[in-house]
Amino acid sequence: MTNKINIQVKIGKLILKNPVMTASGTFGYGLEFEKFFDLGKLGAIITKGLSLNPVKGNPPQRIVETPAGMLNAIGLQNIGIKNFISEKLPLLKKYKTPIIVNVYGRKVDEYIEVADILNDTDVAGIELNISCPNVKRGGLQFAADKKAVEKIINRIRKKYKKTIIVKLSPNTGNIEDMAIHCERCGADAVSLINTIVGMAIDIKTKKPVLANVFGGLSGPAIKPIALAAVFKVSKKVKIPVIGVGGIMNYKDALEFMMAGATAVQIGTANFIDPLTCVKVIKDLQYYLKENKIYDINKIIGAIKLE
Amino acid sequence: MTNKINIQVKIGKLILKNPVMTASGTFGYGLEFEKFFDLGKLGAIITKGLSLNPVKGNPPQRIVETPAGMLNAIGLQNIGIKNFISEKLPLLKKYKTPIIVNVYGRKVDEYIEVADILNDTDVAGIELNISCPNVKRGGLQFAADKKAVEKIINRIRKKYKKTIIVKLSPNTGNIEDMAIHCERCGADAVSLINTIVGMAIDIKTKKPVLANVFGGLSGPAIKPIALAAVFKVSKKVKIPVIGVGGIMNYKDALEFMMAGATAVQIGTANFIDPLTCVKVIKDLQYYLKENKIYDINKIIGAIKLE
Amino acid sequence: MLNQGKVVFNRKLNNTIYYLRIKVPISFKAQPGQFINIKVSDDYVPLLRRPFSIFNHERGFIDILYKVVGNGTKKLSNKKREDILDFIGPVGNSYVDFFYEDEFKEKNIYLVAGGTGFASIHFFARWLLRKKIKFKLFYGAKNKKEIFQRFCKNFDVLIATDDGSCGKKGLITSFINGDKDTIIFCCGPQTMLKTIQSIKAYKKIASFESYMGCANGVCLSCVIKINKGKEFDYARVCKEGTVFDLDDVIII
Amino acid sequence: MLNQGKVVFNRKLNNTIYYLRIKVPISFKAQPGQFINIKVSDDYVPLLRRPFSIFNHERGFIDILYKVVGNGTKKLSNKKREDILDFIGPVGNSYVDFFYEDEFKEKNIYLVAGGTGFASIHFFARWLLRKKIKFKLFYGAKNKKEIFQRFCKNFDVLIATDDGSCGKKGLITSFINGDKDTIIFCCGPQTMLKTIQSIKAYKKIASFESYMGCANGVCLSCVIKINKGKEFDYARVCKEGTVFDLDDVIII
Ligand SMILES: Cc1cc2nc3c(=O)[nH]c(=O)nc-3n(C[C@H](O)[C@H](O)[C@H](O)COP(=O)(O)OP(=O)(O)OC[C@H]3O[C@@H](n4cnc5c(N)ncnc54)[C@H](O)[C@@H]3O)c2cc1C
Ligand SMILES: Cc1cc2nc3c(=O)[nH]c(=O)nc-3n(C[C@H](O)[C@H](O)[C@H](O)COP(=O)(O)OP(=O)(O)OC[C@H]3O[C@@H](n4cnc5c(N)ncnc54)[C@H](O)[C@@H]3O)c2cc1C
Ligand SMILES: Cc1cc2nc3c(=O)[nH]c(=O)nc-3n(C[C@H](O)[C@H](O)[C@H](O)COP(=O)(O)O)c2cc1C
Ligand SMILES: Cc1cc2nc3c(=O)[nH]c(=O)nc-3n(C[C@H](O)[C@H](O)[C@H](O)COP(=O)(O)O)c2cc1C
Ligand code: FES
Ligand code: FES
Repeated sequence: MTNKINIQVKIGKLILKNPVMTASGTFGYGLEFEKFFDLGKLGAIITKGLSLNPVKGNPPQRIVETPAGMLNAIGLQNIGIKNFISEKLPLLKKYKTPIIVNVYGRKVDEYIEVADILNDTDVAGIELNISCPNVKRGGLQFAADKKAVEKIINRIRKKYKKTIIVKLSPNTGNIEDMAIHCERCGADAVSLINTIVGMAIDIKTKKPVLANVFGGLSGPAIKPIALAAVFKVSKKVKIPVIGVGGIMNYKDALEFMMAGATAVQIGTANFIDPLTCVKVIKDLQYYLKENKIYDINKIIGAIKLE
Repeated sequence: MTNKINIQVKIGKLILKNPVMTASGTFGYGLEFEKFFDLGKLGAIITKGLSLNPVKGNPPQRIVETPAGMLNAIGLQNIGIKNFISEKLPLLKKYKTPIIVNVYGRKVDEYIEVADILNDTDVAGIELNISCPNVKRGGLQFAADKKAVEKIINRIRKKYKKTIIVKLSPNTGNIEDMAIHCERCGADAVSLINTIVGMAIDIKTKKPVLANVFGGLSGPAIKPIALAAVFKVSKKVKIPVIGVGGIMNYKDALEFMMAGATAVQIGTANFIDPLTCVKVIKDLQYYLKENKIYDINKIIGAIKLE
Repeated sequence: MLNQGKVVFNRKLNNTIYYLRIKVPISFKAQPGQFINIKVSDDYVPLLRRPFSIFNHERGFIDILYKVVGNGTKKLSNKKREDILDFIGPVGNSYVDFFYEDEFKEKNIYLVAGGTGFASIHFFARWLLRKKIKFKLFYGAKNKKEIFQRFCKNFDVLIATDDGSCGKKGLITSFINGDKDTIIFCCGPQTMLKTIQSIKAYKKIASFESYMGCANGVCLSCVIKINKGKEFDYARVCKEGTVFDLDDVIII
Repeated sequence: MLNQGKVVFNRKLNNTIYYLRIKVPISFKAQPGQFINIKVSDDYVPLLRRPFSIFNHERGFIDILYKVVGNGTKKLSNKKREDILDFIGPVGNSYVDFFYEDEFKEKNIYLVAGGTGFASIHFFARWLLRKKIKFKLFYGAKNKKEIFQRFCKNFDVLIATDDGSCGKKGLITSFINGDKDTIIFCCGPQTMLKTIQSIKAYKKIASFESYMGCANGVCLSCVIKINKGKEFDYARVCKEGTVFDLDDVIII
């Protein structure tokens, strides 16, 4: 019975065996989850944001819990793209799960250099993080800068043959406009939303709780905002939209798919229950079966208006 | 002892006996709370958004709870400014609390007409709601339209002698830019944030939970976002900033004041505990006493960086 | 209005339905049709209070009868004897506001309860009983488990269940024959109320439920549509209601 | 790694400190210095798990000793016998990884515990005891109430409290005289660890706490600074730690 149910979805040229991906920064480089489940079950693994060279990140305190959410200001600590390729990628190859590298650059050129390096590997795609709210120095808010985004996508598109996803944020500018812009520039898909700029103050010390002052809000608290963004953007672009923000279970995932998302990413939930992704995949299958829906693609954008 | 502690703050020409206001739309026209406490204790009462003529509002379902928050799409149902003045205002006069009328217009002219009408009353000020995410028809997102905002403030400023507050949202455009813009145009203060656009889908019916599809997110979930907005805007403008978003107790209020808010508004919390405002006022006094801070103005912007 | 009371008991009656008694001051007074708005959690999840009809009220206590449908009611079901419950109420108007003893003297009074709508109807039935006013109770639910006969001992009651496991089989509304001398008081799912709209009667009075933010008349979330000639008005279930003249209401 | 266990008891030891025992499968193995990351709520508030050192572990159970400081620990304190606790662990490295029996033979082994830092030190003390390795325990806290002498019966222990209500009066660190033959294992507030950095010793090994998101090495939230010549590196307390060579750590 389950065999007859199709849960494959397509993101650009990339076929995913199911629509569940891990959200960047919440799944490390994947390997830490080997002890919890078979990584081969995932639709895709999106790595922690990688830059050309290793980045130390922000000083601690780097996170703080907020009502039904959390703020993080990791500051994109990462081992650098080359170390990733030499140390992590070989260990990930054995899983039949596409690896998508989340890329962060301080300058336009850095994105392009990283993409160039990835061209020679067998990662399945790149996700361009142009919307991280947590980098102070050089932390260009590309998310509001259409020209920079155009440059990045155009130049990568020229050489890079595989899937390009652009990750958007609701922090600056109009997310629908930016999504349309990314589509025009040649992106294969957009993923949204990245975390939302937030802050917390310790009233005892009068200091910001996070050393970086600002952090990005994630978790269930932001789900309604993410869902509205996905719904709006899905109506405006033809390329697939990947929904992310506060997904904790298959019901949340369904909301995003009904709103128009072709796939979903699960972030903060991985911290709370490391099995969230596999549970969502299983539960989605069960839901489809129960409701006699034999193709998950029928759920995408299935929202009924009026 | 308590007598020696000053908790007065100033918003433009307006002196508030304490910095705690009710947020528009969560306190009706004030009178419904008479049974819970003496309205004379409040720093200010901000009314439900009023327009020139009565407005029916959106069809139900109008609200839905979300993790640590709620979405509302009331659609600005209100009795119209004239009914407010004839029916409600006389009953509010006996309290020594400034009444601030939250004004909503479908067009630029409507704001001005309502302000003109208020000029002849003894309301203490107006709060221009240019950022409501819940009005479909004619629901101009003034929050992103600098020219319209300029027109509204300029023309009201010319005639209107009392305090003008402009309520901003993080939904569109850059909230700091807009705050600076409002200051230049002659606003006495800005209040932020209004609710954030969000959405929920009922996966059983596949329909949006709210008849209006979108709603505004409020409550503790948005506190970190509101706090970051208040902190950023406070650094950019000289006029007072009024902090609103997810304040549930005096600790939250302190965070906003430390971030730079001169006063705070309490919204969703009124639904959960109708005594929230008076509790916050009392607890703030207690906090000041305990910490030997004899003037609440010393808390404003008291955040320590580095 | 803002009240606190100790839980006397919180009994599980079947898989999902609980019977909760709260000790209240002797000065506490409530009328049938009114409800209370309970703080079910000290946390921000669930955030809002939850409204429940008063199922029974006598000097010094109130009872509610509730079904666990989501997180809020689940939280409520975890309350234990001696726990303190914070609630607002009584809220809303009452069936009694629509009850004119003289006018109704020669009429047949029907009470119709569907599902947990039984709660407020039960309180009203006890009120009528105490006043020695005759009535007939129509009581419908999904199945036997959701029918609480123990609370109907002193009533003239007709029961119907969807599956016939208790009383008649079918919708309770299909067993009501109204006429110009019938007065109906009802509470239950909107579909039931809609059906009752088409039953002939002298008067039909219904208590409504809706999604509530404040239960204090200020958030304007709980509105239903009220006929006003060609137009309509929104009325707040928590303030103008919960009890309305059923013919005035536009049920969608 | 993902585990579930039943609460055996959850005793209140004083105003704020609790002693919790969880039944675990006999196959469960943990080392002193390791911790578990407990899901304290089924709701989204608190959202994240909460980390606690293993205070004691024998075949079939683990104990933790925790202080109620906020909402998460309050939730934990409400758990009752037979409740099922969902936890991840054991997580992190161990004091044992830094214990070289031969090398340490002729040295004085000092264990230093401050406040709830006593939890992991206690587990390590029991480990040493079982191995018949001699050590001296320095145990400091605010006052008598926060000192748990009942768990120190078999140890050679020196106690100090801020107010002198139990043992010596003053900071526990002021009673430690180190020398080149002293080996210190410690756990407690950062200020205590910082003071210990300036005590002379052959080796100083410390277990650290920090604000954790995942306790699984992926979120990079729990980092502390590690000396690396002129540079520094961030190390994850949940992965490279919690136990570090104290001299390597830059405490701010
Ligand atoms: C005036 C009034 C009186 C009521 N009296 C009773 C009663 O006596 N006994 C009883 O069992 N229930 C009663 N209800 C319904 C009860 O309030 C809801 O079932 C409860 O609030 C659901 O909370 P939850 O957190 O468990 O569910 P949620 O997780 O919030 O929601 C679960 C489901 O319940 C629905 N729901 C949520 N709120 C309401 C609501 N206010 N009305 C109807 N459906 C809702 C949601 O749409 C959803 O489908 C009454 C409601 C009102 C407005
Ligand atoms: C590896 C490790 C082992 C620990 N072992 C123990 C133990 O054996 N016994 C014990 O009582 N406590 C221990 N803690 C601390 C314990 O995890 C925190 O006290 C707890 O998470 C606070 O949760 P809360 O929701 O009650 O407080 P919150 O409301 O989250 O916070 C209240 C206060 O506690 C602080 N806090 C929050 N999280 C931590 C944290 N991870 N570390 C230190 N302070 C924190 C906050 O900054 C705040 O000031 C340990 C922490 C770590 C990282
Ligand atoms: C600790 C943490 C680190 C993150 N790091 C990255 C990152 O490196 N690159 C990126 O594009 N997004 C990053 N994100 C954002 C997530 O991928 C995701 O967009 C966001 O958390 C919302 O989803 P969630 O609510 O499911 O967590 C990070 C999020 C968290 C919580
Ligand atoms: C039910 C509801 C109705 C509201 N109506 C208005 C309104 O009429 N005008 C306005 O400017 N803001 C309105 N708001 C926004 C609030 O004033 C406030 O900005 C927002 O709710 C955030 O604060 P909170 O988290 O404390 O609720 C409304 C909010 C709610 C929840
Ligand atoms: S529930 Fe708020 S007005 Fe009725
Ligand atoms: S807590 Fe996430 S890396 Fe240590």
